[in-house]
Amino acid sequence: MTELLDGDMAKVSLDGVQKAISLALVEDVQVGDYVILHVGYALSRLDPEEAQRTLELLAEAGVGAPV
Amino acid sequence: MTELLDGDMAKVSLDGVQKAISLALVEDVQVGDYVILHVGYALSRLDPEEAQRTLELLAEAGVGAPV
Amino acid sequence: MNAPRLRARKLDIRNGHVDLSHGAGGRAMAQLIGEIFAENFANDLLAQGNDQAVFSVPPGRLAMTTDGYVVSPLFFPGGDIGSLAVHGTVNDLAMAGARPLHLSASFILEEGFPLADLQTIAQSMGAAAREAGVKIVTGDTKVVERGKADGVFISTAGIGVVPDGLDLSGDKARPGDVILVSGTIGDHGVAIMSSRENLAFETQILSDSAALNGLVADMVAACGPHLKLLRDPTRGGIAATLNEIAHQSKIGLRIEEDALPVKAEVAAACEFLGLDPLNVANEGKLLAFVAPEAAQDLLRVMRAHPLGKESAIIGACVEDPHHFVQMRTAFGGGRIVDWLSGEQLPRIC
Amino acid sequence: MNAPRLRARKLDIRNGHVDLSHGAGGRAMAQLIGEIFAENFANDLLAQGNDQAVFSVPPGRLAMTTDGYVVSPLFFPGGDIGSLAVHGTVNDLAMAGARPLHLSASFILEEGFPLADLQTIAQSMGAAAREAGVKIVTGDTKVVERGKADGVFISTAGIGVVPDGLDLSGDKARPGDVILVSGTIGDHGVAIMSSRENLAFETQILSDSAALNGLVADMVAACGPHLKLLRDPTRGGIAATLNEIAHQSKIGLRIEEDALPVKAEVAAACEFLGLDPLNVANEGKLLAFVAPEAAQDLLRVMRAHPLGKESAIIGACVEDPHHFVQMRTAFGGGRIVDWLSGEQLPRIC
Amino acid sequence: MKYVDEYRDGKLARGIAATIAREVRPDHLYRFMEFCGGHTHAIARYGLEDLLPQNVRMIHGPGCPVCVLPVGRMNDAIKLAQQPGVTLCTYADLMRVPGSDAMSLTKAKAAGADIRMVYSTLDALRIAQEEPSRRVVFFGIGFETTTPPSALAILQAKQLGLKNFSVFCNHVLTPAAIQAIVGAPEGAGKVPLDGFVGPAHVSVLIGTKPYGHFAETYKKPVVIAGFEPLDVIQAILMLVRQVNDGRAMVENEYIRAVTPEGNRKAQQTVAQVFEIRDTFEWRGLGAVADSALKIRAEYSEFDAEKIFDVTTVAAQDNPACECGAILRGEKRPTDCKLFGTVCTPETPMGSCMVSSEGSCAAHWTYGRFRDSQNRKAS
Amino acid sequence: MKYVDEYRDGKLARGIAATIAREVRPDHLYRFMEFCGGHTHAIARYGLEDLLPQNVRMIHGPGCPVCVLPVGRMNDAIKLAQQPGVTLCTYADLMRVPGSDAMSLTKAKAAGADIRMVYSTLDALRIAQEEPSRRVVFFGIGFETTTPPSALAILQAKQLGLKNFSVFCNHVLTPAAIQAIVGAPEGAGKVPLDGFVGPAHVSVLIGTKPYGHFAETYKKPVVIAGFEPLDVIQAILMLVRQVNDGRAMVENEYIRAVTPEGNRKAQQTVAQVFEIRDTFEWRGLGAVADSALKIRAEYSEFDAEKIFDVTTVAAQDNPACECGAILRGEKRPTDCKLFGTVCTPETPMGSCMVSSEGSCAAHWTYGRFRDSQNRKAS
Ligand code: SF4
Ligand code: SF4
Ligand SMILES: [Mg+2]
Ligand SMILES: [Mg+2]
Ligand SMILES: [Mg+2]
Ligand SMILES: [Mg+2]
Ligand SMILES: [Mg+2]
Ligand SMILES: [Mg+2]
Ligand SMILES: [Mg+2]
Ligand SMILES: [Mg+2]
Ligand SMILES: [Mg+2]
Ligand SMILES: [Mg+2]
Repeated sequence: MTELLDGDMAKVSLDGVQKAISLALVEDVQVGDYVILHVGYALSRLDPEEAQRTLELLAEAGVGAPV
Repeated sequence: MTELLDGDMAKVSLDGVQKAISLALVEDVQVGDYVILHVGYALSRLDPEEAQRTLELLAEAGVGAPV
Repeated sequence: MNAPRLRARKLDIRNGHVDLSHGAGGRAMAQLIGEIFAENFANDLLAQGNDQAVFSVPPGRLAMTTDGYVVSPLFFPGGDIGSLAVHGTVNDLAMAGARPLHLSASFILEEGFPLADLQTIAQSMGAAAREAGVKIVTGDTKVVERGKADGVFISTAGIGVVPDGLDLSGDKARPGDVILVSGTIGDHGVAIMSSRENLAFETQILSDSAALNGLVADMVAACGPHLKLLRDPTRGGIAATLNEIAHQSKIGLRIEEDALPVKAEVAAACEFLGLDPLNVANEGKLLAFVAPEAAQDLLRVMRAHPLGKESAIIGACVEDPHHFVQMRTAFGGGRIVDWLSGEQLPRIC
Repeated sequence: MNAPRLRARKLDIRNGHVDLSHGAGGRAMAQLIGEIFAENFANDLLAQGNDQAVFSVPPGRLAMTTDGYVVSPLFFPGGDIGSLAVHGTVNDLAMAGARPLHLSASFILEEGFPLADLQTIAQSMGAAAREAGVKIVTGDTKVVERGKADGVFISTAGIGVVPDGLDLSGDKARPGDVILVSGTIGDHGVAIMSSRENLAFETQILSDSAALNGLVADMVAACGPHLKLLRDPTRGGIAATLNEIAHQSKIGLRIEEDALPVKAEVAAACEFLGLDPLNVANEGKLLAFVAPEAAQDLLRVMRAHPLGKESAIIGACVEDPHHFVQMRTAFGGGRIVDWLSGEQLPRIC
Repeated sequence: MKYVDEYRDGKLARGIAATIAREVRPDHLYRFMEFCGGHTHAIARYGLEDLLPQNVRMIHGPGCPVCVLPVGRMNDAIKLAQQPGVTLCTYADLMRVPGSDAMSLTKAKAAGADIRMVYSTLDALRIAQEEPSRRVVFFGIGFETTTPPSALAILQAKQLGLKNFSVFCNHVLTPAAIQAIVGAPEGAGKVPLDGFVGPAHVSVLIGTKPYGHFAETYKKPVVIAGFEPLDVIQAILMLVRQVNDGRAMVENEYIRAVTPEGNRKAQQTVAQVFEIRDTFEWRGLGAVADSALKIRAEYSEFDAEKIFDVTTVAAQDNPACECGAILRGEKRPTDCKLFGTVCTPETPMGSCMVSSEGSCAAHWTYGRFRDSQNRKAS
Repeated sequence: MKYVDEYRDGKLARGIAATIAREVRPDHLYRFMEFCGGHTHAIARYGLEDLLPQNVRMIHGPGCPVCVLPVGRMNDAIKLAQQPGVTLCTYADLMRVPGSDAMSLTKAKAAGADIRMVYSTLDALRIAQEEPSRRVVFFGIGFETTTPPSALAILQAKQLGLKNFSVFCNHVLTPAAIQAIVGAPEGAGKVPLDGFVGPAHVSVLIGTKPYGHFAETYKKPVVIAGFEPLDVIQAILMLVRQVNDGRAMVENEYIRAVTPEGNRKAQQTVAQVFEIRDTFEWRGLGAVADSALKIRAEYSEFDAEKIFDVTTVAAQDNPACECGAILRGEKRPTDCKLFGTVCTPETPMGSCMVSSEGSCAAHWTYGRFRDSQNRKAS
């Protein structure tokens, strides 16, 4: 999310593409946060620490020789 | 005029072309009569005897050697 | 026009409608093209399913033309937008003295257009092309949302080959040249107007829509070197075409009202509508400008062709710095024949 | 396109609108054509003011194509309907290996369309034609009532000459042939979508709309005998084009997702819209099928051209009775690449 | 075409022309005004001038309804058409008539106004019925001939209970206009006239009687004539004979359609719906008392002037346009500097260049080849 | 693309696949149901099957909202769209879903109905504001994820005082559907399942807690997973491990977005506007108690079912269509005789061939090349 707009709207950005979305369903989202989107609404904040932890788990899970 | 239609309308015919017109402004027009038309309305019956008389007058008027 | 064979169910031509998927570049479009266009235009080049056709052409210069067809209503007495789209473009080639070879067809369809009507139009195009001896070798289909078009628009382009030695062009008429018309004027425009509901009139008049390349071939064979120019008097009628030529050739024209072939029914319809048959469109007529010494020969040849039976000499070219088209009226006076600048006629092509 | 010189006042291009008289075949139409089209397309053949153009063509077989352009919005990042109408038709000629020569242009205008916009479009068409080395030699203009079209539709047709010995066609690919793409995919479709209000997203992506005949000339010069076919993946994206070719050539295709050039911004826009870049339109890209021994040479030649800098080998042809287009995903699994049959994208061409 | 072709016969025309040529006094310049635009059109369309002797000159009158509508009223119509929800129905003739600032209905339509060309008031009524969400205004103009259909439309709208139909009434009266011409104070501008070719269709409606006054009081012969060219040339012969005989009477060449009383039913219909306006502005004639109609108060729910609160602001014609003087018969189209250069039917500067009944349009469309001949001759 | 590309990494995928291959017991057939259509799509789109051992089989669940909507409700929507003055706003997915008699919204639109595809309820609200003369109906379908926007739309419409906006509510509940599957009586049709890949977005809304019941009561492992392919393969590994360990718990692979409680604000918004329906018909599952939402009486002015008096008539699926059994996990697309012959995405016979999340569509679009490989292999 890159910018708060009027009327509970916000601008999100992904690799240079910007889109206006609604924040009406979430609380406490800040500029700089990543959000989960669905039909034009943010459904929740994405937790960067948990995301990092998941990636580590994924990497761990794949340890061992590829088949 | 070739045919009376509903709602004070009638069909007129000229050399095979038919058109629906309104009779709302004239009285006593019969199938077979010729009418004077303007913006979709019959304005009056055309008097066939007077028409004939006019043609005779026109022919008379032109008697004499053409210039 | 790519029409790979697919196993999908056949189009429901009887009850179906064009929808946006028919223009989206997917299977639905391929199916529409395959079952309606490829089927009715049946020819090898189109069947190849490429985005273009490649073919050899006989020697000679090439003529190329295009026209868009937006006629309303789409179906009218004596034809429909499909036959018109073939005739109009074939005629523009023929007017250069060209033998028409191949056509392209670009369709813009409105969402909701009945497939049955599209099928009728494609059949009529196919038949008109076969009759004129041309092939529709490449095409394109777009679909726009309801309310963004008017049923169907067709743009055809065509190419043909002009025999060497023939050089017909609008600037070639000279004082003394004789003007011929190949038949009665105004039939197409009146047929269209009679099928427009709000004009509320009825006639038996059929559009004259026809391909003139056969007639032109006879004319070229008989009088080629004497022919100066040909043009089909479509939108704007012969009044517009005569004025165009007067300006292109920088001459004046003089015609005789008495010499103009006009059907009684067309004259009557024009009387009702306050129109002049000179301004009414034709789709199967041509104006020919020919050196005076060949005028009678040309008239004979034209009258010998089924599409030129009522041909007539209607006037001649004169010097005139004003490039006026003048007409001696049947009544005996003189007048100018001008482009129509009055209010608009219905879409007639 | 008859444009006799008249003394009338100039068109009010800044503030005026198209009205029905501009399509009626009279002086107003001649003026519109003269001041907007003839002016911007400036060439001898068009200036003659005939209903067709007549010209000589160099030896070789002829290629002919047509496309209708109904893109919405008419002006989009990287182009407009005018440049698109030139590029698209030039490209369809180039895909046959033809040198494009002449175009025709048929305009269907909606009453009320701003003359200033029409002027911009005509300028853009003229510039695109000059850049591609083609002339718009003949044309037609129709005007339909407000609400019967969507601003302006353009149908262009084109002809070009195919050098002897070159025979590119959709049915010519054989197992083993290598598939190349000339650059990043999906740019045009995303540029159009980003300019549609209701999608409410913004990008810096420009349409890739461009004439590819220069690139093709280089490719033909270097690898002519080894080239099997070329096609520009427009509507339906490379997915549609690959499927068309698989069906026409009766083979299967195998491509690698990792090999596909996709701009990050295009990938992100597709993510937002739930689209696959494979299904998104291009207007300045081509797919080339070439014998394996010439694939590297061809890649080098393509990359050397400004419009092919990001060319890539994306796959190869295989035997497959099902004519499947299969892709190894970047994730490691296999999938089919199918025609899009989902709901409709905005009008992208 | 029965009752049409007979009256366009070239052979008869030459005969009558010969008689006129024989009967005119070489020393007299015969100046006849054809009041009606219909006659103006017929004269130009059939090249009638070529059949008349040099000393019989036709002067075009103010009987072209499109021509006499002043710019202010045209502006009103354009403004009406631009109101949201309004569909203006108009006869096609009015589309290109310039209002102020070179605006016109054609341009307003191209810029988005909902304007429909209709052939008849019946079309306008149908539109109102079919599209109840539109406020349909019929742009009513014309003389006694086009007034009855407007009256009927209002009566029918009332009967149908239409709430979305109204008429913008600009109907005008022929006798008042003739009166303005013959009754104009003598002076620089006043045209000397030897007689009138009287209206065809208008006379079908009003009969021959209303013209008696002009024959009696002003000693101007009036010959009512049909719209076919033989009607006109015959009327000219009859006028020549009245002048030669020193008579001034109302004669009726158009006896096949015109009676002394006119069409009573139509007259009653008009009287039911309309009443006389105190004054009305005419292009060329200025404000003329009792020269136009307005909708009676009891039908005000169908009166666009009331509904949309139209208050006409007098507006200037293009100052270089000579329409006014031409409509009074003082000048000819070629006297106008704009004729054929800036002003053509495609880019008309005045209303006379629009309607096919307008003097400038008729001369441009049919007659302008004579200008160069005349120039050569002189 | 941050937080996207990382979860599509092929190298990591091969690693996890290798781990799965190492850890599965060769003698056990692992049958996991991915409840969500989003997962079904990801599995097909990324060719995940090619990475899994033969004895790990994914079974598609009823979590495609388009697929489970019964024909009767589809007919209702088509009928609504055909009412004069109605503008039906719908997510694009629904356009091609067949109702009775091979009708669909696409066909209704082509035949004249005013149907607009929207990306968001916000678009529908905008249309209602911009076109006050249209009666705008939003076709609300979907699970817990798409419900809150519908609730918000109604609240906003109320706030704006819109009189021309309503929602045709078909929102359904995920736990009820899972319950219907795990709680189905044992018998011929019942699919043996080793566990569930739990919803991604739905769980963002409802949290992890509602799945506890299935783990505890029915001993079915549930692993909530994101929609990216690595999320799914990781969830599969986690399920394999639970099965191997004899565990049955709710685990959360999607910790970056899913919390135990879910999105409270969204839950409250939904509760304010909607309440639970006694029963609702699901394609495949039949009537399921307490499985859907309806609009509360206090918002009935925005309830299309009330305004337009919708009374759903139960209607038959195409009898040859196996969507029902496929949605229950009993059959696969290729078990249907119509698959790929009569039924394709262009001419779908059942809803599963329409949505990109439907099993039949996903298999047709991405996976059908395996059928001929399998045939060759066997
Ligand atoms: S030529 Fe034009 S400007 Fe001159 S008087 Fe006639 S209408 Fe007016
Ligand atoms: S293939 Fe078609 S008909 Fe068969 S189950 Fe799937 S959707 Fe139904
Ligand atoms: Mg042409
Ligand atoms: Mg033409
Ligand atoms: Mg194409
Ligand atoms: Mg339409
Ligand atoms: Mg022509
Ligand atoms: Mg093409
Ligand atoms: Mg193309
Ligand atoms: Mg043309
Ligand atoms: Mg529009
Ligand atoms: Mg192409």
